[in-house]
Amino acid sequence: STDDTGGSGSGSTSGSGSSAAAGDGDLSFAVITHGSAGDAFWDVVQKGAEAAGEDLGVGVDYQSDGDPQRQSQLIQAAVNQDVDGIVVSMANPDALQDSVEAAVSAGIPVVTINSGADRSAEFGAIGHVGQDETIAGQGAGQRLAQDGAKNVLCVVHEAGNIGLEQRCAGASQGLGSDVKLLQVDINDLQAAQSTITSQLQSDPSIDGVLTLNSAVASVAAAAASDAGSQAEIATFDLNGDVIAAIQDGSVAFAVDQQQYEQGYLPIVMLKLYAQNLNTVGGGQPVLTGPGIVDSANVDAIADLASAGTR
Amino acid sequence: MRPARADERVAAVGLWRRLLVKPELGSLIGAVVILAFFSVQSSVFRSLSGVANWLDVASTLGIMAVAVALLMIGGHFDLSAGVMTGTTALTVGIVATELDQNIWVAIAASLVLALAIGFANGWLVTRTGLPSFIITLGTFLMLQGLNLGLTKLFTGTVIVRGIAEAPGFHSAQLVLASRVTLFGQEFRIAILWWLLATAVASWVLLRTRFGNWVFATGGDEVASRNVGVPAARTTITLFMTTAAAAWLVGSITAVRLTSVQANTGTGQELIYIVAAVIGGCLLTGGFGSAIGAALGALVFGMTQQGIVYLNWDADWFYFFLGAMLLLAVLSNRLVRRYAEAARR
Amino acid sequence: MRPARADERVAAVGLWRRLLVKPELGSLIGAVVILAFFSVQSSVFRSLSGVANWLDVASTLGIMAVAVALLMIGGHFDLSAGVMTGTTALTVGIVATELDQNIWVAIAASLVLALAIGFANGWLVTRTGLPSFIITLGTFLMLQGLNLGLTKLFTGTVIVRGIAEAPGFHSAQLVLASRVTLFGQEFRIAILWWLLATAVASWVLLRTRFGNWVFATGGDEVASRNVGVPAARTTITLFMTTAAAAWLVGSITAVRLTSVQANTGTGQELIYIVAAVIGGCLLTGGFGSAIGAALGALVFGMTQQGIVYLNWDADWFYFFLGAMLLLAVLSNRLVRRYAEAARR
Amino acid sequence: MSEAGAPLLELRGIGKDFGSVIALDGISTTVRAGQVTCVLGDNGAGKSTLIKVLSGVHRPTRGELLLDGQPVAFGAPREALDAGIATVYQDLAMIPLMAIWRNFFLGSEPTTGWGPFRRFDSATAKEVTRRELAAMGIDIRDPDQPVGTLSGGERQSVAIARAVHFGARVLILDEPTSALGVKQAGVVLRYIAQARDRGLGVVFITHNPHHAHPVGDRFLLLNRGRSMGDFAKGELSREELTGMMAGGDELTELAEELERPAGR
Amino acid sequence: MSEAGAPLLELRGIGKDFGSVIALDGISTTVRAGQVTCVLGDNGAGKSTLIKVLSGVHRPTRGELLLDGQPVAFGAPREALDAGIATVYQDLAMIPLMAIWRNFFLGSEPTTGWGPFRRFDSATAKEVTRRELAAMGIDIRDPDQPVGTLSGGERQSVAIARAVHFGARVLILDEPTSALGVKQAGVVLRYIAQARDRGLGVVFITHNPHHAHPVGDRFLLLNRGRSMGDFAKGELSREELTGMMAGGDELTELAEELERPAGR
Ligand SMILES: Nc1ncnc2c1ncn2[C@@H]1O[C@H](COP(=O)(O)OP(=O)(O)OP(=O)(O)O)[C@@H](O)[C@H]1O
Ligand SMILES: Nc1ncnc2c1ncn2[C@@H]1O[C@H](COP(=O)(O)OP(=O)(O)OP(=O)(O)O)[C@@H](O)[C@H]1O
Ligand SMILES: [Mg+2]
Ligand SMILES: [Mg+2]
Repeated sequence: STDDTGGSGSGSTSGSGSSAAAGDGDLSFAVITHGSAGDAFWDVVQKGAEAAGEDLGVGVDYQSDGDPQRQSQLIQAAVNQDVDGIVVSMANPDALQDSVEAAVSAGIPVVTINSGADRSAEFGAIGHVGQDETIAGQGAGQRLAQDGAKNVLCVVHEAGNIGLEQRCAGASQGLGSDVKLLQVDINDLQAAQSTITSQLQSDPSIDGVLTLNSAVASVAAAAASDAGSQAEIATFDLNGDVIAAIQDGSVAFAVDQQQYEQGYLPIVMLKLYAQNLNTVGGGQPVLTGPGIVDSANVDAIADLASAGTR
Repeated sequence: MRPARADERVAAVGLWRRLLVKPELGSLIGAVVILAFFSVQSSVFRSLSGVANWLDVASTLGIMAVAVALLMIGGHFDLSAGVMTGTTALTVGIVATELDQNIWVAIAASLVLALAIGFANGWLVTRTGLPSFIITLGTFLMLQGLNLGLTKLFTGTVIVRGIAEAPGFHSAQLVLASRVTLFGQEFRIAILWWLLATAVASWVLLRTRFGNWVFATGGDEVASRNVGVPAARTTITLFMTTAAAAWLVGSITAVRLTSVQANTGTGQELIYIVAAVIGGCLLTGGFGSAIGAALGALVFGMTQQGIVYLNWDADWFYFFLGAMLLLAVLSNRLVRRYAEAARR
Repeated sequence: MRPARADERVAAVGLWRRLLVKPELGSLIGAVVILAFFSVQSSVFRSLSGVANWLDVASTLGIMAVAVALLMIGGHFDLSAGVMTGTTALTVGIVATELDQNIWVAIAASLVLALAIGFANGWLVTRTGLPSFIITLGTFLMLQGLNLGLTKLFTGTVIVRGIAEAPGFHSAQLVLASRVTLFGQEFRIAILWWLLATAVASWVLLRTRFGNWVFATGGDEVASRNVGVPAARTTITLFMTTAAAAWLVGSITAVRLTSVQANTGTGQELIYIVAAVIGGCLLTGGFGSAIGAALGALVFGMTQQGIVYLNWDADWFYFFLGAMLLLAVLSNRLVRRYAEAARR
Repeated sequence: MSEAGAPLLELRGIGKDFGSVIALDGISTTVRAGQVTCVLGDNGAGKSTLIKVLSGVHRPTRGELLLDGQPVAFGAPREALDAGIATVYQDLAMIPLMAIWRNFFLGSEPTTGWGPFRRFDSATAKEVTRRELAAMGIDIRDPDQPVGTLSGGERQSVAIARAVHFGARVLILDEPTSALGVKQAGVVLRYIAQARDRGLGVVFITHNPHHAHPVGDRFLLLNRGRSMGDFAKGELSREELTGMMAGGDELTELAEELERPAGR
Repeated sequence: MSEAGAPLLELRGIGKDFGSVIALDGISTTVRAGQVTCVLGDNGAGKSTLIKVLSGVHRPTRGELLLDGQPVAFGAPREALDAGIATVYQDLAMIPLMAIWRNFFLGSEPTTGWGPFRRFDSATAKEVTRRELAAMGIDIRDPDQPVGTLSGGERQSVAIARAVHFGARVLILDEPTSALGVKQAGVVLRYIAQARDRGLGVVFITHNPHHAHPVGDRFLLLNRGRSMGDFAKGELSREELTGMMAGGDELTELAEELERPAGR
């Protein structure tokens, strides 16, 4: 994979001349992710990218769509606009291969984020920032196992979403036994609460609940108390409610991928590449997590999470 | 030989059969089939705590379904109904937390906004003559954008939090999100609101002039205008009613969860329509019942929770959900066919 | 004084106005307004590469919109149309990779499956007399569950990969996912399929007996049955046509992306209906056009990409999308009003 | 009641276009209290279009409509109804899925109770519906039956009974007797005479010269959307009227012709 | 053509219920080639229901239907059509949003071209439509006009022209002349006579004794869903027929009564 990186690096050098000539002060980058609109996780990524744009004085345009075909069309649109760099999350690398390679061959440097680390260099990206969802899931599973959970419920809030599936699959690996899946609808949290309650009522042996979204975590905690269950609640991602819940003990811990960095760092990398042809780590993935937030370290980041940057 | 009767052109038909043909009792059959199906297999489902649980799911869905049913009987759709529950909940949250108002002020502001949106929907539909499907799709998309854009503008995140700290919260909680103990089991107060909404809607539909106009406007708008029904006013009122229901559900959501996500309610509009259709509403308008819609919501709620109670594989959740819905409507259909086949 | 004419009861009306009143030309106005709006503001949007990009977005959407328009003219909905594109794409993927078949075998298997589902939808609708909305909602949910459940069963994940390695892939790619160079710009071949689908659908609708039956069944099913139209057969054929369109789109997706996610297509059904309605189809059936639906898809595709080209804030994406759609249908409406107001 | 009385309704040069279709052009006539104005004409002559202009369904494209001598422009049928003009439309304006009694009182529902508990007085409505229909010789099984399942004549009877019940100053009837049996048609003619005698202005459209002649006071003749004249009864002999109706007594000749050739 | 010929259609004890509504009970009659069977009766007597049984719209609840002496059960109107039975329904069975020519040929579209390019021959269809309507005295503006915008009589004419064009063995007409002008009604009566003379069996429903008497060969009298008798023309004097139609010449008396009291 090292030669691949070298190859793509030299391949895009010729193209970068033109984008550098387009004007140093006026760089503009496109960030195209597979998050759905209003998703709490991707909102932090967006915030990171936009903050970097502001800090570095470059333009950042954030777009997202969960459908890989739409995502590839958005990449194509960015290529047509002749941006100076593209940041892409690759939940489904095969589906994006075509359009990412087209961007690279048009001389536009690409940084991949979040998932797809193993294919990034192959497609000609200059770097990857992220944390594979599977590995994050493993972290959560291991921690749950440590806390003594055996029968864990993994609450999927968007059916068939690849990132969420990977988190649950990772959790199974980390836990050492299969987690039990439950489908809820993120857009109807009251029903989600009732559904989790139902599950806990009907299977009292559940001793751990892993939610994949911070908003679901709050209703899961409420559901556990409704059902009179002693299950430990853990979640991915943070928000003010989750911080408060960790502080009062109703949520045990949260897996923090520090996805703010997945937005911020690629912009830095693209700017450095555009102005200086720098790459980071020789194209090796830059890992952003997972970090675990629990009662031990929650107070330190409480304000940051409420502001939406953690 | 039939016995001599007042009118020899009418045959005697048992009460039972006559009841079965009524639309709302038709959907009752669906509900009973689903209830029996899950009750037999899961003791938790039929326990009081289980009942409270699935009634809760049906309640907020049911409030919306009843309003949407009225609108559908009046011949229109409201695709913005789902996202409007989010808009109203977010308004309650933002006014109460970011603008530091008393929660009741926030709830009132939310009502005004909802009625304004409902009015705009109805006015556009009646003025342009365009299908309500496309107009409310426009408002649906716009509200979805507004919900996200404004929430981020006000809070910097995709969630409005801290509603519990607003002044007046406890009284609001009492009215909108408390629990009532019955037979030793706590039930959510939203269930009461649901029953109330169903009763009022049924009364309006069957017993008032306005109800007559709703049926007429949905049945044949031109004909009803020709005999003097104020069709435009009726339509606008119906859209405002749906908006008001969305406001009630949104307020319940905001007060109950104390924090509101920007994408709350998106996609629910279809489920409301489904509940109304299970309850016997025609998509072409002019026919249906409020009680039917409430029962449709019950079918949906029971199915959604029942599948969880049976511990069926979550990957197949939607498969079972679809199969159960078909079971409910087909069994309803079969029984009514039998009832209509009558005395042969 | 009007000039003497063959029939004194008909007034002369300009060609221009006569054209404007046609439904498909009505939606052309919406498309032109949207095209002008974005072209003026974005040079990339109006560049050849930009055109190729938004035509691509419109193409797969358009294939489905045209089929859905036929179904809607015939008086029915198919809520399972969106998820069926996923079902067919997954079938292509699973048969080609997990069952190690030639890709053409996989595509053929997928077609058979699609037609079977379409037949089942149509058969249930005609046999039970239940609204197609509720029947296809059932199949929608069931297919959604099947897509997820079977994909996980076969692959262990929610994604089917490696379609590019299947034998015959290159010929399939040529037919379904290649690019055609025109004026020095590469265009996706799906655009061709879209044009073809529109042409065939238009021809069938306006020039064949079957087309006549479609209008009649949707316009008044009872009346058309009374004069001898095989309404049930027409309905079933329409559902199978929609399924076949979903198969085409699904195959294109599978071959183009070489991997398929289990949630592909979910939620798209509404967009198809929207495109058809923008194109002038009545939700109550009996009226509409295939070209209109294709133009409706174009409006939707242009709007979706245009907002991206203008670099508007993504948080407000849906707001702009909604506003643009309303702009398109309202301008269409205004122009037609003007055309109909005629010679006063 | 005399010709000299001020007209209730007056039409001056009324015309109506539908897009390129000129359905009516330059129609003038008057409707007086206590008189029956018959509108005669071939199929497609524009009779229904004319009465839809009178009842506020269509706005005229040209010309003026005067009510009690004042120019009016009915924006909606409601406004015409409020001015006391009740209409039986040719397509009857019924909601097929709704019960008979609901259709009967549609738009003019009687209410009972106070304030928020004011409700549609369904007992009265059903009672009145049954009574009015019985008076026309229609014995309905059940006022709750949906109008869509009534026979053609039963449905027409409901529409007529409704208009007669609510007509206050002007009663407009567009081919009211077309689907009626001989007995019921007779009742309708009697209704028309009664309304006339009560001082209502009646506009009556029919293709049946046997129906038009006895009750008509004025005859407005339409042909292909234009007026062929507007005659008072005195100006017109019975023979002329029958002639105007495109050979009313041709029918007798026709009868001879239709009998099968002798011997067969 | 004589009474002795085998009947085309025979009804034996036909009955039809809608839920608890008994619309028809115990109806027997025959339809013979070259004869016109008139069905008479009050509004709501069950005439339309009866012809819907004949044309395959309703399956009878009781009784037997024989075609050429063989028991048949039409599952759909298509089957009746294929047996050569064409019907004008009282509600006309038209699709309002569709063009006149499309409605005319609906269900029996003429085609041209081969294989996959076989298409609806619209030129022929428009031509035939215009010709057939002109023959009835209806001058349509444009065969492309939607049926929904036609006048009541124009629409009825389209339905009649269609049935006459496609009727091969039996022609069923449910109040075909109700919305027609005198001239057009005369044409329809002539059509009926022509069809009869060509050897078709005709079933004709009307409320107008002046229409029924000249063409009818048999008279089936219905009352409240029951048969009051089935008479051949010979068994029935003209007076009896008029009496059966609930006082056909009461109308003359009525006319006297309706004239305004002398002196007013
Ligand atoms: N909405 C419309 N659009 C186009 N043409 C119309 C419309 N309404 C009526 N017409 C045409 O106007 C003419 C007059 O129609 P109208 O219904 O007034 O006739 P009529 O005199 O009532 O005939 P009939 O005796 O058959 O009822 C007809 O030729 C009809 O086709
Ligand atoms: N689908 C139905 N459901 C219930 N009752 C019905 C239905 N169809 C018809 N009827 C009733 O059956 C009776 C006979 O109706 P039908 O239409 O046959 O009468 P008709 O003799 O044609 O009358 P008309 O001369 O008024 O057309 C009517 O009283 C009608 O209300
Ligand atoms: Mg008319
Ligand atoms: Mg009848």
